[in-house]
Amino acid sequence: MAIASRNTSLMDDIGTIADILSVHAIESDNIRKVPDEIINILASKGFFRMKLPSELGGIDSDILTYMDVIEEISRIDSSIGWNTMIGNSSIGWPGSFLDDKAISIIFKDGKVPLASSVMQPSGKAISVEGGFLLTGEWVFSSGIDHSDWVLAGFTIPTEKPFNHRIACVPKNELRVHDDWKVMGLQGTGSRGYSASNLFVPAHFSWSMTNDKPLRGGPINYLGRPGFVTMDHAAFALGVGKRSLETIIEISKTKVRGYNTDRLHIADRDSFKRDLGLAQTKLAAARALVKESHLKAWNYCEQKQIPPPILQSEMRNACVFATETSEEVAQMAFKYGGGTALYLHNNLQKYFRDLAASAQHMMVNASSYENYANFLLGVEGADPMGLRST
Amino acid sequence: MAIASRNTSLMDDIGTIADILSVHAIESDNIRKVPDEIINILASKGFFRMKLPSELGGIDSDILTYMDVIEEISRIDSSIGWNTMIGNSSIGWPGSFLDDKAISIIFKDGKVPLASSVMQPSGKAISVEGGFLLTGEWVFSSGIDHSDWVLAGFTIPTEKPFNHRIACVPKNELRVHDDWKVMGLQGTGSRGYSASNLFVPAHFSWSMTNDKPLRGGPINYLGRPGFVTMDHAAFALGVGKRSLETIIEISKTKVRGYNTDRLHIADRDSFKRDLGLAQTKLAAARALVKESHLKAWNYCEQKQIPPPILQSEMRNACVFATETSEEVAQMAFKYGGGTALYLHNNLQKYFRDLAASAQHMMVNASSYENYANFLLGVEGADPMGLRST
Amino acid sequence: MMEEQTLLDKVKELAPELERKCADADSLGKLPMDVVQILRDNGLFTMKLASELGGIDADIVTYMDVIEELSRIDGAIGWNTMIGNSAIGRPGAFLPQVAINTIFNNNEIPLAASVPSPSGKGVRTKGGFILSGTWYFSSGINQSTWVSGGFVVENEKHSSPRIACVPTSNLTIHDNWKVMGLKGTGSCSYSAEEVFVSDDFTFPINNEVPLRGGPMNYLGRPGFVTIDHAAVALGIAKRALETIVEISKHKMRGYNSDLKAVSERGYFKKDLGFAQTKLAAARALVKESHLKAWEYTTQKMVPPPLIQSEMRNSGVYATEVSEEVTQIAFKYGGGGALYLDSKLQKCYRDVAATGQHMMVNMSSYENYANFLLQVDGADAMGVKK
Amino acid sequence: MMEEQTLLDKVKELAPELERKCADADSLGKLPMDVVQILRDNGLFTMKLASELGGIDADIVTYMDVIEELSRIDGAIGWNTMIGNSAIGRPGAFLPQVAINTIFNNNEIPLAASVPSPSGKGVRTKGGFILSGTWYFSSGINQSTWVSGGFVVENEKHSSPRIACVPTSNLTIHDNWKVMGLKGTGSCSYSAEEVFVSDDFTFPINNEVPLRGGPMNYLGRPGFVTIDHAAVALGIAKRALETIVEISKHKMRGYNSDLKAVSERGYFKKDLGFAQTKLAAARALVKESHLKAWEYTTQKMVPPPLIQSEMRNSGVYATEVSEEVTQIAFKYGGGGALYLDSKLQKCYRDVAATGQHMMVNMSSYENYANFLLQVDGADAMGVKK
Repeated sequence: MAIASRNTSLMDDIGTIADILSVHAIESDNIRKVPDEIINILASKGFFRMKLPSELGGIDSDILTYMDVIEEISRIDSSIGWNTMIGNSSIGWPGSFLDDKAISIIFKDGKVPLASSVMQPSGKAISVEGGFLLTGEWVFSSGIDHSDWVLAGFTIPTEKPFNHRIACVPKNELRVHDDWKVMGLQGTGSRGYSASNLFVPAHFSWSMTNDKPLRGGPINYLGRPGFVTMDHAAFALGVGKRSLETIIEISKTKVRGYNTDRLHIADRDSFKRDLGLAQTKLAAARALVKESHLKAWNYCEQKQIPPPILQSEMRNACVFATETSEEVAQMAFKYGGGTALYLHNNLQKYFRDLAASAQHMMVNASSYENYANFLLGVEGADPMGLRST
Repeated sequence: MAIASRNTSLMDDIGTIADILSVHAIESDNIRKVPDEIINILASKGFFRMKLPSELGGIDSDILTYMDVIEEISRIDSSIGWNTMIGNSSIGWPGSFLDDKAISIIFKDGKVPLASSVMQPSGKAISVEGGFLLTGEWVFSSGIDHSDWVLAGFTIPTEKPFNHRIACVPKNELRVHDDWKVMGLQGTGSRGYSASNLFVPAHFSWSMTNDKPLRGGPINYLGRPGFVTMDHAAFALGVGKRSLETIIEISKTKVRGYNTDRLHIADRDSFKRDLGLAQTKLAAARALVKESHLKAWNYCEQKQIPPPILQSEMRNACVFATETSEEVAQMAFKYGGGTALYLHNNLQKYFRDLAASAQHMMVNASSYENYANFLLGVEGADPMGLRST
Repeated sequence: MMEEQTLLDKVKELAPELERKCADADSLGKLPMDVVQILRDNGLFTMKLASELGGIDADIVTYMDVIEELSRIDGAIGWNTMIGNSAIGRPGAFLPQVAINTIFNNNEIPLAASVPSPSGKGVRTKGGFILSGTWYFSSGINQSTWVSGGFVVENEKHSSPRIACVPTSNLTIHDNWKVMGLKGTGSCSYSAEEVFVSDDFTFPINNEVPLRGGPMNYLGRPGFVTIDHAAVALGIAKRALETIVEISKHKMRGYNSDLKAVSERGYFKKDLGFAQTKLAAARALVKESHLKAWEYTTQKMVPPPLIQSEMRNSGVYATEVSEEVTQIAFKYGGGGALYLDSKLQKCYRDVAATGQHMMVNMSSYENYANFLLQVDGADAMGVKK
Repeated sequence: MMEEQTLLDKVKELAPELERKCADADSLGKLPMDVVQILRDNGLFTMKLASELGGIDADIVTYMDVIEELSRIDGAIGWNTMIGNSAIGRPGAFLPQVAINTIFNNNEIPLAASVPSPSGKGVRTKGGFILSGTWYFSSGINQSTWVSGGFVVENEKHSSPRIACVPTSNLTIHDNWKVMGLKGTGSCSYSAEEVFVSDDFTFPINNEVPLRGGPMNYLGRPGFVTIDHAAVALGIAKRALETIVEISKHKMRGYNSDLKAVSERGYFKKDLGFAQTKLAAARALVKESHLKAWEYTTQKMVPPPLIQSEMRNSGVYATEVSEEVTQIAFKYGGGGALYLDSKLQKCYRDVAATGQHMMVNMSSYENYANFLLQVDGADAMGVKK
């Protein structure tokens, strides 16, 4: 279980910037993205380089530290936590999968750019000499405003079997849409973008289906969906944790309704039962995320990609963590009563942000169905429900 | 909404025999059927003739009275309630669907026999001159020991489209199995039976798929599954109600665990919340059963069989009532603590009997899926998931 | 019943227009004036108002159906209509005639708002009270001309709190309705600073016997408003289900290769059928318990405490179930349901907001259990006698 | 860890034999003697016993795995094994040497039963106590030679309740284990009527520092037994899932024309995948919280109150989740799951019975919340200091 070297200094670093991170929650929602100032601080402290190979100036973080960091930043501010996790994968992936020719351009002069991504293969391409012509529309690209490069999932319709390809494209070659008008995760700047017959050189793309990482530490061997499952889990767990912390504080002074005993919420044993159960549920969900991802880490440390059933378990743990966090945040929101409706009350923000995060395809409940295919010994079982043909 | 004439005297009659009905709960479980004495009392008071056409000496009960009676008897004793509801349908059906020739034999000398039934088409038959040769094995035939006649569902494999037929057979022509060794509904004597190439005259059978009632009041027009949905619902609601009554009494004197305040369960507000919610849930489930079945009754009073979507709503209401009663009984059982484990404690009996009743095909959760087909406008939607082809 | 049936039909007819005109309510932070005007022109704020004052004195089923349908169109419309009805219906039933003459000047029915919980204080003075305080969540106050607010009488511990009916112009409205759900209801706070209110414009909050009006005004407390909360939540949830039924037919979920529409998936069907059933059960209970109460009110009797508790409980349960059902629908909407132009997210936020109202707080179950356990002094609101 | 891993492997090897021989336990009302013998021969009652006394002094993960596996085979086997372990392990760790010499005569390890809750009374007399009382739920007492029972000291309000270790032959066993679940555990009541117990055969119930034994004996209260309850429930639920996975492959549900096996239905799959995940999460929490405690015990420290509460809570949650999961499996078993030869109904009844134990009562959440809310005197069992 022990992980050789943990980069615990990252957690210490969060402590030093926690105050700055925590003041922008409402502003992020208002401007519909995380303020530049915050992104710059995170970037300068290395918080976008945790999944990046050390060969390229990355941290090559161990998995527990990574999870702890994302959870803690999300606990401090949900918008920032979300953008941090997306930012890490978005640069970690090309850093690990693209060849040196592309790397020398993207990481020009050894600088680490910021990136965003939509991995779902919403685009279609045709092969041309030296690359592809890419067309499509992608939605939900968190942090794209701050990014220099953007990853876009695509397929070549004529290609069989199914091959999930990713293109790495300079942001300024894309049309970014002003469409991020949403009910939750408002502060994450997750705008959509589109391209029409955009030329992508072949070496600026790779295949999620077939390729293996060319560089990087164990974290780059997590595979798909394992490379991002702990991200979603850690985000949800951090926000869920914060919801409970918040209602614990509020409950000590808040009286609800006409109850003539005028008890504080904290003194009511029905609240206590809900609170104790919520904290326990959240802890169980977290324990499973940790357990399944540590199991995967054993493979990664030997440069092996964890097998499909373990991928499915990682994804499931992450779905369950998301659902549980939502439930917990909802419980906290309920006890917040009417005052929790106001936009300056964070309970409603956690509630909305978690509800929004749970709409992400990665944490869809169909994951359970896919997992059951493994349990039932169905041939071609796949964590994402992909068909092998 | 008003029902012209309600046979309220039936409810009064229960009052006069409630004491006798309520003493046999454990004995029924031990002998694995309701004692003869009880069956005789019920029969003599007309409690098996509520669905029987008045032409044959039946009561032709209105639907609300019927539901109230089954609920109340089930509240008094779950085994008796279950057998009463099965007994009513089992004689009501042939009384309404068979032709006069068969009727004159079954209701010989104007006497009303007792019957049991397994409607599921577990049997197969071949046509021969004047009738069928019936072979098969049927399970879960509640009250068969007390019965003179038994209904058995069957199909003729060569017949297309699907035709759900029922045979009415003298019990002594069947082999009754000693297989009722179960975890719940133990006291209902629901033994299985079998037949091998048993000749059934054609006029001792009818088709559930195609035939219409030949006699009887509105209750015989409820159709399939409407003819039995309120039975299952009323049973579950009665037992659920009794669970709550029981825990209410127990809670007033019982102290659980090490709680140093030594509060009675009844004084704990977490119990109160569970109790208030449980009673409300149960009332909601009941209100829906009533509402949907009264809607159906409007059709029946005009000798029309309620349309498929309404059949689906009736069944759904009954599934929901069953699930809700189970949930409520489980809540009550939980608060009963360790002492609720003993066989002389009724909380465990309600818990087991409801769990067992919920395994009946009629109240399977797939009902929701079938209902959704109506909501989605899927062609060929059917309350039981039958395919039209 | 004939006439009121017409009312529901009328609302159904108005539905497309109302929905279209209400599109900006969320960003406005209140109902657009032309929506209010349509509601008013059709008498939809007068369903609880005594017929003596030109009101409809609606029966309770019609009232429930209409509020539910308005909420199905838009949560904010339903919410503001139900608040508007109580806000004018209650003073219309309980205020002395002299106040009525002023408020219903020239037989016109004004728009009203109200916050019954006694958040203010009144100091007794000659002929009335000097009223001060701040009241929260006063839906529709911006369009109102009269506001009813609860207050306690200073230094009179044992006298009942009262309701004061005050011209909106005498009050300060706070522009603080910046919220996550029911944004379009304009439920701003307001305050009064030593405003004189004549005795005639007040009545004890616990008054039970109305001076005018039909059965509706005998519903008592909390029965007078429990149907309101239930109907709004049920209407929103109904809309959420309608919406996901439509969406599910062409939405493909899952990753790439599973080509089924959501509507074809077995577990979606089970969830959908279950949700519709659970919602129907909650609705049936609301109707049943309020019809039970109605039998009293039609005989000019206020329903007893246990029935009050059952009415409130049915409202709480209906609200919780509506939230659950809406959440199921929302889930199946996927990423597309996040965008502000999606009806699903609006239903999701709105129904969550309805659930935060004190009237539908789950402590209601505890209060109800006190009846079941025969605890002395059981009360629907948990108020000690 | 090597040696203990062998223990789990051994149990897995014994599984078919144990299950076969245990088939009649429900009708017997207790474990068949040959089942007990196999468990004993393989040292499975000595996992918590000090190695000084010939015990295994197992590590906590091995212990959990073994109890879980035994419960997977049969709920009653798992239950009796865990009770048997505590029943001999605790006196082995806490009793003075003179009692040990008697109980472990010729270095043999006797079978024991125990009911720690202080249901009896002891009157102080010269050199010991006169013990009387009735104790409930004494699993496996029929096969035991020693029984530990809790008692309060008469007229000594402020002294700690104690545990008395008494030969079974001095007690009256009541044949009252007629129950709906865990039938095969023989958890009869017993009583004592003025039985003399020497001081040396008693110890204060709150003793924390053991006289012998490994880290297990430092787990404290309730930590010493929380893993037990969790492991039994988890094992039963695991079996329920295994069973429904098999059944689902050939069971056709629904009426007549839908020819899909249960295993092919989307909503079954979702329920199954969800159930397995939820169960795994509960298990992961049990392991995590008990490993946290283990770090203290390996340094001969008793885990502090908050961790005690977390251990208990993990057990409560694991039990509730196991019940839920078992119920899901049972549901999909349909009518066939009703018959007494169906493993599903046995799992269903057994896991429901485990949930009734006071140790896993949901009031644990309330007690835990007291820690979260920093209430003075928070305690894992709700005991006031």
